[in-house]
Amino acid sequence: MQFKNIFKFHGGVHPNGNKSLSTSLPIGRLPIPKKLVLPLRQHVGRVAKLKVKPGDQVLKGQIIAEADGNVSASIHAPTSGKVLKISEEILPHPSGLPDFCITIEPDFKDTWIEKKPISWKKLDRTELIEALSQSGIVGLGGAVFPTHMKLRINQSQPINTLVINAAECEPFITCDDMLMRERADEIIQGALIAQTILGAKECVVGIENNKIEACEALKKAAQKTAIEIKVVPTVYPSGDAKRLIYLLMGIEVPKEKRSMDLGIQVFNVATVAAIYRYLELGEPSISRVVTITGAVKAPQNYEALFGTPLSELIIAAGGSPNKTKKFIMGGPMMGFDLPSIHVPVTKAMNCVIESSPELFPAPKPVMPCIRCARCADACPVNLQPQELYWFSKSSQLEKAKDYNLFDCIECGCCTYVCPSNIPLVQFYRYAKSEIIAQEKSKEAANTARERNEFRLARIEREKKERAERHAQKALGANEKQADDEKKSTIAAAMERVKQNQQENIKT
Amino acid sequence: MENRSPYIVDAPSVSVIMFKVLLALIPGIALYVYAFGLGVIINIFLASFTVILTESAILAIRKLPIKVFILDGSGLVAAWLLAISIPSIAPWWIIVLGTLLCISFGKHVYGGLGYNLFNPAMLGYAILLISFPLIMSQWQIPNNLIENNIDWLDQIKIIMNSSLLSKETIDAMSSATPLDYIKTQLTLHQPLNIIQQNKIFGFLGGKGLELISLGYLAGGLYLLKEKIISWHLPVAFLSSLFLISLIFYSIAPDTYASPLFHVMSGGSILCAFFIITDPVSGPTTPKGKIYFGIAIGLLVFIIRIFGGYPEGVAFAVLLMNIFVPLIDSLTQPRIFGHK
Amino acid sequence: MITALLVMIFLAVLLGLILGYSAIKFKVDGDPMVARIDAILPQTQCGQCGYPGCKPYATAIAKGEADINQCPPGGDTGAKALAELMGVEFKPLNQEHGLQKPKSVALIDESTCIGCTLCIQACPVDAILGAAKQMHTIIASECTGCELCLPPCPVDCITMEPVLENSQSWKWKYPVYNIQNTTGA
Amino acid sequence: MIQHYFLIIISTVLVNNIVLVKILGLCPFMGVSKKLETSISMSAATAFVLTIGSMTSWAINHYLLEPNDLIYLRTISFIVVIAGVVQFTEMLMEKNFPLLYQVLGIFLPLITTNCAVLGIPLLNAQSSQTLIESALFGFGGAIGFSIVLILFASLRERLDGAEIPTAFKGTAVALVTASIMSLAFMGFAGLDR
Repeated sequence: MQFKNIFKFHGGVHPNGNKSLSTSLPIGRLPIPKKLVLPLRQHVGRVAKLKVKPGDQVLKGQIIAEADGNVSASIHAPTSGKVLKISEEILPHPSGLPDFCITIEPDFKDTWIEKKPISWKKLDRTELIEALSQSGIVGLGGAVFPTHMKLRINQSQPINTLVINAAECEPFITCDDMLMRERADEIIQGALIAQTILGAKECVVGIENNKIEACEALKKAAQKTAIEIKVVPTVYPSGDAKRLIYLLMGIEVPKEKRSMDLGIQVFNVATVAAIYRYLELGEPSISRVVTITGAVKAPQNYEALFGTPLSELIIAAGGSPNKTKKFIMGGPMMGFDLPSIHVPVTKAMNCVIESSPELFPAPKPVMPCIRCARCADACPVNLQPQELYWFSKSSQLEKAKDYNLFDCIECGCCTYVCPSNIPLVQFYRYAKSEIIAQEKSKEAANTARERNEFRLARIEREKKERAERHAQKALGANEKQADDEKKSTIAAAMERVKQNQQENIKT
Repeated sequence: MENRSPYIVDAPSVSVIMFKVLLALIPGIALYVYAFGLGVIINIFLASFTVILTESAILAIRKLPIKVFILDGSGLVAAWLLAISIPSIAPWWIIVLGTLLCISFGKHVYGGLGYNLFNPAMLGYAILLISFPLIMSQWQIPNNLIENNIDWLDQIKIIMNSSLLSKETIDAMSSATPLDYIKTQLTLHQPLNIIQQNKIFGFLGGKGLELISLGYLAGGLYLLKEKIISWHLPVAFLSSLFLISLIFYSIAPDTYASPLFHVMSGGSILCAFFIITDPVSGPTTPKGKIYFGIAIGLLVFIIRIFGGYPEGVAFAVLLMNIFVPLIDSLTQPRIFGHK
Repeated sequence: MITALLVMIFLAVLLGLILGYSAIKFKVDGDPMVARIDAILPQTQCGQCGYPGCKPYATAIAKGEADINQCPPGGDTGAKALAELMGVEFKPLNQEHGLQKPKSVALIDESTCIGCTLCIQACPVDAILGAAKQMHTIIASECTGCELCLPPCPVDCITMEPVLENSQSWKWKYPVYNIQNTTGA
Repeated sequence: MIQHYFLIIISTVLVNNIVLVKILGLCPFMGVSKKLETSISMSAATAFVLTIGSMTSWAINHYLLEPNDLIYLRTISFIVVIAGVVQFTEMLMEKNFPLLYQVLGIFLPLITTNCAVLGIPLLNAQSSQTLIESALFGFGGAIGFSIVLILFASLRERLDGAEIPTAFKGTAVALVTASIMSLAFMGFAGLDR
C-alpha cells in the first residue's frame, strides 16, 4: 500500500494487533450495576470539589463534584440514585493505592436531570469553553487532560490544524475502532464543532491502515465536509499525539512544547464524540466505550457508565476461564496490572485485557545488556535506550537526565525488541520518578532554607530593636532576665534533644 | 503486583544471536580446513574446551548461574575468533593460554557478558603476539604448496608437541604471511612486483588465505541479512582501508600493495564482519559506528605499512575500543523534536 | 661550590619574587564552597550534626572542621554527594549523630495544647502557627521534621507522624530482576 | 625539519607515550580519572605546567647549569623550578577557576611530585635539544598525557555502570584497564622511524 504525504518517524515496532478478537460483536450496553464508585480524580489537574454528601439523592447527569479551577474536570452522576458514602477506594492506578471516591447506589429508574442542549452555533468561543468546563469531558484516549483547556487558544498562536487521533495503535484495543464504525457521524459532527471553536483552517483524521471498516464509515460520514481522512501505516506507536502529527504533517513537536504552540491541536475520536453529545444532546461525560478482551470468553466492546465495577464488565464478557484473574488496563505495550477486579471504570479506562500465560508469557530471565542497540533502532524518539538503561540501573540519574530521559514516552518499543529481556521501561519510570522526587525535596529544602534565614534575620533584628529600647529606657534589667530565661529554656531543650538522641543510640 | 509492560516481546535471545555468529563462521572455517588441513579445528576445539572450563570456574566463584552464561554463547564466539586468528600450527598451549587470558581479563574482570570494554578475542591475540612474537608469526603453508603433502596426523603432532617432528618437516610447513613477507622484503629494497611473485601469493591476497577471506565474507553477508550486524561497521571499515591503500598505491605502486590485496589479506574481512561488529565493545550510535570503522581501517593500514607489526587488526581494534565511550557520547543522534 | 650556591640562591630569589608578586595579584577572598555544600544539605535545620543549623555545618565542612557524614536526614546519599563535591572518600553516615528516619512531620494534639508558644520559638523554619494562650498548629507543608519542637513542649502534645505514600506522591520502584546478576562475591 | 618535528610529536604522543609506555605520572592518571570533566581540567593544568616547565628547565640547563659545569644540580634545580611553576598555576586557578581549584584539590599541588613533570625535562636535558625541540618534547608529552587521561576517564565513567566483581572494583579494574591500554599502544611501536 502506498501512503501519500506521510512522514515516517524513526523506529517503531509491529506487534501482532489481535484486534479482531473484540470487533466481531457491536458495542454492547451494560445493565446498571448495583453500585457505582466514582473517583474524584479521574483527570490530570486538581481534584474535583465535592458537591454532595452521603444520603443525597442525585439524578442522572447531575454534577456531583465540580471542577476546581481551570485545570480540572467535573464529575456527573452516571445514573439516578442515592449517594452512599464518600470514602477511600482502590483505583485503577499502577500504584494500587486508594483515593477518595463517591459511591452511588442506583435506584434503577435512570432518571435524567433536565438535559440542556447548547445551541453552540450562536455562542462565542469563551462562552462555549465556559459551558464545556461543566461537561466533565477529558481526553478519552488515555491522557485525561481536561478538554475545555485544550480548546482555549492563546492569541499569539492561532490553531491552523485540528488533528483527530483515530490511530489506536496499541494491540488488543478496539474501542475507538468500534466507535468509528458505529458512530462515525457523531465523531465527524464533534470534529466540526471542535474545529469551529478552535478556528482551525483544516481538520485531518489520522487512521491506521488496519481499520478498513472504520475508515470507510468515517469517509462516508465526512463526505460532504472538508475533513480529510488520512490513512497512516500501522506502526506502533503511531497513536502517540506527537508521532501522529509527524506522520501526518512532518512537524516535530519538541518535548518542552505542546502541539498547540505550533498551531496544531489533537483530539481523540471518543473525545470529539463526547463534545458532540454534550453540546447537541446535553449529555455530559458519564460513560465511555471500554474494550474487554484477552482471555475472557466473549471479548467485546461495552458502553459502560463511569464507576461500574470491573467485575460487572467481566461477567458481561462471559466471565474468565482463568484462575489467575489477572487483568491489564490499557494495551499490552503500555498498560499495567489492575490491583483488583473491583476497581471502577474511569474516564481513562479504554481497554481491559485478561492476561493468560498463553497471551502474555511470563518474562524470560533478564540477561545483561549487550549494547546491541536494537532498542535505539526501535525508539520512536531516537533516544539511546541502552545508555539510559545503563545510567538508570546504576542510579546515575544526572547522566540519565543529560541523555534526555525525560523525552522518553515510555512506549515500550525498546523492551519489545530487547534480546536480553531487560524491563527497560521500568528502569526509566523508576529514574524519572526518582528525579522528580529529588527535585521536589530540593525545592522543599530551598523553602526551608529561606524560611530559616528569614527567621534568623528576624531574631537578629528583634535583638537589635530590643537592645535599642533598652538603651533608651535604661531599665531593661527585667526584660533581659525574661529573655535569658527563654534562652535557657531553649538551650535546655536542645540539651534534652541531644540526650534523647544519645539514649536512642544506646537503645 | 508487577508492572512489567510491555507484556509482549519479539526479539531473538542473546544465545540465538551468538550462535548465529558461530554459524556464520562455518564457511570460512570449512575453507580453512580445505586449504590448510585440520589444524584450525583442533585449535577451535581446544579454545572451546578452555573457554567453557574457565567461564564455569569464574561463574562459580562469582556465584552466578553457570548454565545461563555459558549458553549465551558469547564466550564461544570470542574463543572461536581467537582460534581462527592465530597460526594453525601454533603449539596447543598458545591457544589455551590465549583463551584463558582473554576470557578472564578481557571479559570477567569487567563483570562478564555486556560489560567488557575491550574486544576479548583481540585482547587475547595482542597478548599472545607480544609475548610470543616468533610463534605467532610462523604460519602454515597451504597444503597444495608443500611438496610431500603432510597429513592431519602431522598437524596434531606439531600442535601437541613439535619435538615429535623433524625440523625439516616443520620448516617445510611454515612460512611468514604475505603481509609479513612484503614487510621484510621491502626493507631489503626489493620491488613489490618481484616480491609478489613468491609462491605464497595468490590471486588477490595470500594463497589459500584469500579463499578463507571469501568464506568469512559469505558468513558476514549472512549476518547482515539476518540483521545481527548493521552495515555501518563493515562498510566504513572496508571502504576506509580500501581508499587509503588506493591513495598510497596510486602514488607508489612499487612499494605499496594494491587496495584489493589489503582488503583480502590478513584479518581484514574477518575484522570487518566479525570482530569490530562485537556490540559490547563497539560504539552504538550509527554515526559512531561509521567513525569507528573508518578509524580502524586507517589504523590497520598505518600499522601494516609504517608500524613494527605485520598485521594491525588487533591493535587497531583495541586502540579504537579505548575511544568508544567518547565516540558514543559525542555522536548522539538528534532526538525527536530537538534541534 | 660557590657558583652552585649562587645559582641556587639566584633561582630561589627569582621564584620567590614571581610567586610573591602573583600571591598579591591573584589574591582570593571568600569561599564559594559553603553555598555549594549548603545546597546539598537537606535544610531540616535539625542540629543533629552538632551545629546550630545547616549553614553553620556547611561552613564547618568547608573549613575542614566537620566530617561529611554527620547529617542523618541527608543519609548515605547526602554523604556521597558531599564526598563527590569535596573530592574525598565516601564515608557511611556516622551513627553517633542519629539514624536516617523516614520523612515525618510534627502534629500537635490540639486538645492537649496549652498555648505556651515554646514550640514556636524552637521551630527553625517558622512552621508553627499560634499565639500565647491559644492553640498551636503545624503547617505540614513547611515542616522539615527536625523534631526540635518536641523537647520544649511542657505537655508533650506534639508527635511525629511519618509522611505516608499516597497516589500522588507514589513513585515507581527500582525494577526487580529475574536472575541475580549483581556481583556479590 | 618539519618532518623531524612531526616525528617528535608522534613519538612523544603515541609511540613513547609518557603514561602508557614510559609509565610515568601514574598518580594523577589513577587519581583524577574518575570523572571526565575533572580529567579534562587536570590535563589542561598538567599540559600547561609541562610545557612551561620544559621550557624554563631548558633555559636553566642551557644558560645556567651547563656553562657553569653544574650538571649535577639538574634534578634539584628542576624540582625547584617545577614547584614554582605549579605554585603559580595553583594561584592562577584559585583566582580564576575557584570551583575547578576545589575539585582538583590535592592533585593540583601534587603536579609537583608528578614524575612525568620532572621526567620530561630530565629526559629532555639528557638528549640536549634546542629550545623548540624541548618545547615540542614537553608539549608532546603533555598532549600524550592529556589524551590518555581523558580517554581513561571516559572508560572509567563507563565502568561506573558495570557489575565488576567486588575484588576488582575501583583501582584494581582501573589498573587492568590501564595495562590493556598500554598493550594497545604497543601497536604504535615502530611508527617513529
